[in-house]
Amino acid sequence: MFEAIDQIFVALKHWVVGQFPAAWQPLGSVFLSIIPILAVFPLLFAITTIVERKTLGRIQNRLGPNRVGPFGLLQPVADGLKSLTKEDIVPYAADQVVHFLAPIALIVPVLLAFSVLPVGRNMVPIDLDAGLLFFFAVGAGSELAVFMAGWSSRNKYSLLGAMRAIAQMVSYELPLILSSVTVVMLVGSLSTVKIVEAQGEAYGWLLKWHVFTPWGLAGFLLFMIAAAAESNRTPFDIPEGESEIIAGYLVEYSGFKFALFFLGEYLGLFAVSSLAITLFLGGWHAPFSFLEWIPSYLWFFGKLSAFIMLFIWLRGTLPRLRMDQLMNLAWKFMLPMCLINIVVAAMWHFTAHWQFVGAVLCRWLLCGAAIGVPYLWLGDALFGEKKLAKRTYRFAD
Amino acid sequence: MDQGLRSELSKQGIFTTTLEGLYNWGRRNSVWPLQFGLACCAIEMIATTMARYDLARFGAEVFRPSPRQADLMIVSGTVTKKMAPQVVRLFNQMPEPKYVIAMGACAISGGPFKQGYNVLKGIDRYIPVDVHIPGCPPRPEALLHAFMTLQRKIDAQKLSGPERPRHLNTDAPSEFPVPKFGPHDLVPPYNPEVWQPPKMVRAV
Amino acid sequence: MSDAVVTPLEGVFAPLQFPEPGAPRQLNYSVAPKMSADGSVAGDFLEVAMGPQHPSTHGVFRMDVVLDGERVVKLKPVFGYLHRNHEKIAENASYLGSMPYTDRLDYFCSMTNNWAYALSVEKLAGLQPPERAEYIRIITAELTRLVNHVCLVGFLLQDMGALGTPLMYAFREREKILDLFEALSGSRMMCNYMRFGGCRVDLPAGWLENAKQVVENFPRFLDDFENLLSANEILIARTQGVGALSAALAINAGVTGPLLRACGVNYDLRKVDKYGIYERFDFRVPLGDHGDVYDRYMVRVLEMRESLKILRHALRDIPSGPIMDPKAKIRGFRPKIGEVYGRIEGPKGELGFYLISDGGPNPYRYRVRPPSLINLTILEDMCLGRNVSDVVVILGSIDIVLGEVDR
Amino acid sequence: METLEQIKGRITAIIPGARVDLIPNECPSNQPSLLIDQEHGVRIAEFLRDDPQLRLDYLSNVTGVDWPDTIVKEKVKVMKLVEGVETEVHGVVERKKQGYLEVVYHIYSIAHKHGPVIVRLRTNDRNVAVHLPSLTPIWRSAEFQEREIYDLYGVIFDGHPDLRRILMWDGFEGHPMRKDYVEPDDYEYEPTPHDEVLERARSHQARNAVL
Repeated sequence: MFEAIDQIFVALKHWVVGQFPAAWQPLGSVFLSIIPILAVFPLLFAITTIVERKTLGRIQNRLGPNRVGPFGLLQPVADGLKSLTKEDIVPYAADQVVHFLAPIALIVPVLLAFSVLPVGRNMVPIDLDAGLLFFFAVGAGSELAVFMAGWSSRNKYSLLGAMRAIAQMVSYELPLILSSVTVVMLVGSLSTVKIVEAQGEAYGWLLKWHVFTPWGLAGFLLFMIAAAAESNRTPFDIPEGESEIIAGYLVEYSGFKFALFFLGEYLGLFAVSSLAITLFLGGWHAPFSFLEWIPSYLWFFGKLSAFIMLFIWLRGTLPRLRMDQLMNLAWKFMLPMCLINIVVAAMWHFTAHWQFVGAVLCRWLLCGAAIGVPYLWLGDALFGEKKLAKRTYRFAD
Repeated sequence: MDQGLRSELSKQGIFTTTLEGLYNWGRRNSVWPLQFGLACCAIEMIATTMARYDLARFGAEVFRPSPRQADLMIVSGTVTKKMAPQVVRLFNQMPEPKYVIAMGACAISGGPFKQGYNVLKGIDRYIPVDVHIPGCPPRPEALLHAFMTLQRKIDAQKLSGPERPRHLNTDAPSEFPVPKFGPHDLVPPYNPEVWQPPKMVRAV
Repeated sequence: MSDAVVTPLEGVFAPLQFPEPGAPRQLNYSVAPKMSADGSVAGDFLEVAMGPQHPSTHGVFRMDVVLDGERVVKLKPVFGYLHRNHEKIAENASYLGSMPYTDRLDYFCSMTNNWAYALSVEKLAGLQPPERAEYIRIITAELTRLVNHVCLVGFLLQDMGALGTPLMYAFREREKILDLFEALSGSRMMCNYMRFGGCRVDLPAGWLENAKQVVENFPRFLDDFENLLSANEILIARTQGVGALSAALAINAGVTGPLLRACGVNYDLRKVDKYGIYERFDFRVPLGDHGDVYDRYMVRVLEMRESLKILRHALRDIPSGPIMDPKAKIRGFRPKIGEVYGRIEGPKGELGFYLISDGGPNPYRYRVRPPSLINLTILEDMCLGRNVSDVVVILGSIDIVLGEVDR
Repeated sequence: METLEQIKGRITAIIPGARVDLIPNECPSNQPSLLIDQEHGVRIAEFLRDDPQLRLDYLSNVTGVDWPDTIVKEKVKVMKLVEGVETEVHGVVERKKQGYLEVVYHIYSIAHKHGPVIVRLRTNDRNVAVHLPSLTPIWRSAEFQEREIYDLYGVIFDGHPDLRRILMWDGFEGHPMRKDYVEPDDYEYEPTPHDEVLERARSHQARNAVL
């Protein structure tokens, strides 16, 4: 029964594909995989915008949109309609072709990235052997799009934004990939499906999610920081820092192209969040074996929603870092930590056969020390020397 | 389709609309103002977006700093002659359909600073204004009222016919001439296509 | 000027050197931008005009910035986009007629502007406000200081990119104080409340209780603010060591208010001039040691706490009595020939009014000493060698209001 | 703090050739000032700043004032032939008093917490000889304020590092804060039946009719 509900979409697809003539079945299968992606994630984007605006409102002591439709739920529809019908301005001095292509170049790779993400048991559009590699390869396309947008607009602010974006995204690509290398080492596969399956085993009733290991926890945190930077979210929203460079690379985009950028950015956020879920949080698995009866896709989207809420929360609370601080963080802190984390993952792997009493505790302490001591030392070396601290103040009468 | 049939259908769970209605509904409910403050009224404009008044309820909290993404320009405060060309240029940079709210006495007529040599006596001398709000500065409630007035105005617009709005009329200009700095005043002192000095009729 | 090559960061911290009189002022550029004949910059530099429409110039202010990458090598402020001819209008209006215009100078702090102007005219005409009026003035002025500082902290965080949340909390508190002002004067922002020799109207019934309530609740909000912000690592990283200003340069450049005190200079007009009845109150002047953005932020936060002390004291001790000097004339007010410079400690710095009377109903010369404008003198010195993000934060920490800068 | 007489005495003793006048102020504020001459302005300012007793390190306020040319009527006794006899007659002679631009500096001491010492500088006339020494090299706080006075009054400060218009645009002509500046006629007067206002309103309407 539970399994049937879990597999209902898979079964549906198989049934529909079965109706096609045999020669058309591969093509039909592809279409039936693409359409849900095109339907679900943009819809999720629409929901996210309204949820974000309402949540930010709550964080900021106010109501948020509540006039358009019931509880303001139709707000994204109105925004979409408005964006669609808005005049599209291409600046006279802009490079017309590149200016036009930039939003497309952003959307397409992001959508491609979703094709290797398993959103449920047996629910992955294509199970590539090098799925993770594919994800990062197409994900790197967004840098190009952002730079195209900033460069072609011929605006000084957009140029600054593009430069910031390219520096930031290239820098954070490295920790992003290196922190996921640990997973590949331990699982022994680049396939996202295999990675999720590897986390399906259980210690008793607790599942073997990677985040429940010292290297996984550290890797997850590093991955999330890099993911926030990669998707330009607070506190790393430097490329479009509104208070500094207006809207960064988006400054000359209007109407639907702007909406496409917005969409692309949120889809990118969903994609890296989904990858974080896949790599470290057990993908579509439940955390406990006795909760496995809940359909796998619900687990996946539940986790994704939690991630989205986390990002909204961060957006509502944190100020922004500065460019040089961001770069320092990436190259002087994140990168060494990722490299150390690879060693820790290896230690965890080679101590897996320890059987004596307290072996698990021993392994945890060992690996925890291996990652924790450099963390403290690096943090002190990076931020301690500048003597940044709360100060005391004198008073004159 | 008349009103009776429409209400009859909606009772049975069928929602009907016209293209015009849908278009105006979308525009009306997603008016993003330009993040652009001029003077004292700008503080009341900010106060309007804050917790007590919360402009966000209407879906208008998305203050875009770039004119390319904005729909509404709230001219909040005194427009000086030095600033007027920039205001007109910003308005020109906004994509159609675009709206202007002249907030406060200064933006309408120069207000208390009317006698100043560097003060523009009303932004409607150069760009078309949709809603004027008097007050010095207007209270946030007044800005909310102006916003709702603008929404009603959008709602009443027709897609075709002689009364169609500016952005659907290919003959109407979308950009307005930017005034130049002269030796003492802006050149021209006003845009005659938008504004004409009122005729004073006085019994002498 | 020394010939030593200075790195950009040292340039910012360089000790003050006085150029020879008449010599063109030299600034410590790390790389001098190559100027072509028409004044534009050639080479690998990017000239950006930040403003007059920019989200964090706090109004219609413009900075012509020359960037090397993102590092500022030249920064010229451009004013005048809100030059509303306040002084010219005031010279053609009666003394009292200028009072509403002073509200619109620094539109966050109408009460202190009123007070500075009233104080100057009182000095000119030899008026003495009665006891109760002095108390009311102190209460409203300190409430104004709270409004200004709390909003400034909000805007500063906004400039740092904290999507409005601190600003919303700040404006929530501001609204409470504005309610008090509205009950008192009938207007939220433009109070137009003080008169020469006293105040316009007496406190309405129940106002003192409401004010006490606000003052009692304010520290809780300040505690929240401090817990959330003052130790926030991103805030510290963005502000400490940014835009540091030496005391000597600050004094020479006429910087006043919290900016000056953040450099460690003990100069608060409430203590120095003892205007009004400030010497009766027990409060302290917080001083910073580094003169950077963080010190300015903290000095303001601490000043709010001191203001609360004054407020508590004043709300407790306020006497009853008249609120206007009986000698004050409303109609036909013509001070004797003479001149006066009166100044008070406004929330942004020394706010002064210089008036010349020729015996007529209008001032012959009416001049505002705008703290915001003069505090901007050192903007370029603080920003050179920093990057664009820092410029925004430094500008935010100076706390300008364009109505006062351009008048 | 020393009185202005003492300061004046010390200035004239230390800086030879300096002319310093004391301008009294009779009104209740009692803020008299020192009028210093243009040639020694910078020297005097430097003295005021660096003198250990004065230490006037903080220039608070710089103000420009316009004193237009005035017609002074003076009663004089003239000898006149009245009916062939030379008699003394009271006559009125109109004399043009040369106007000038004035810059007033309010200087305080943060080190000693005293002040203000008010210093004035005057130009020779209002149109040609409008040069004054800039005190910006002594006190940087004068930088923007002197630019403002240049913009609004037309005083040219010699030695100012960056003397440009500050509030008005670059192509602007004239100095709007001067008493004789004619503002552009670009607004309607309220319809009050007041003679002067009505006249201005009429001329305004006539101008608009031409446009």
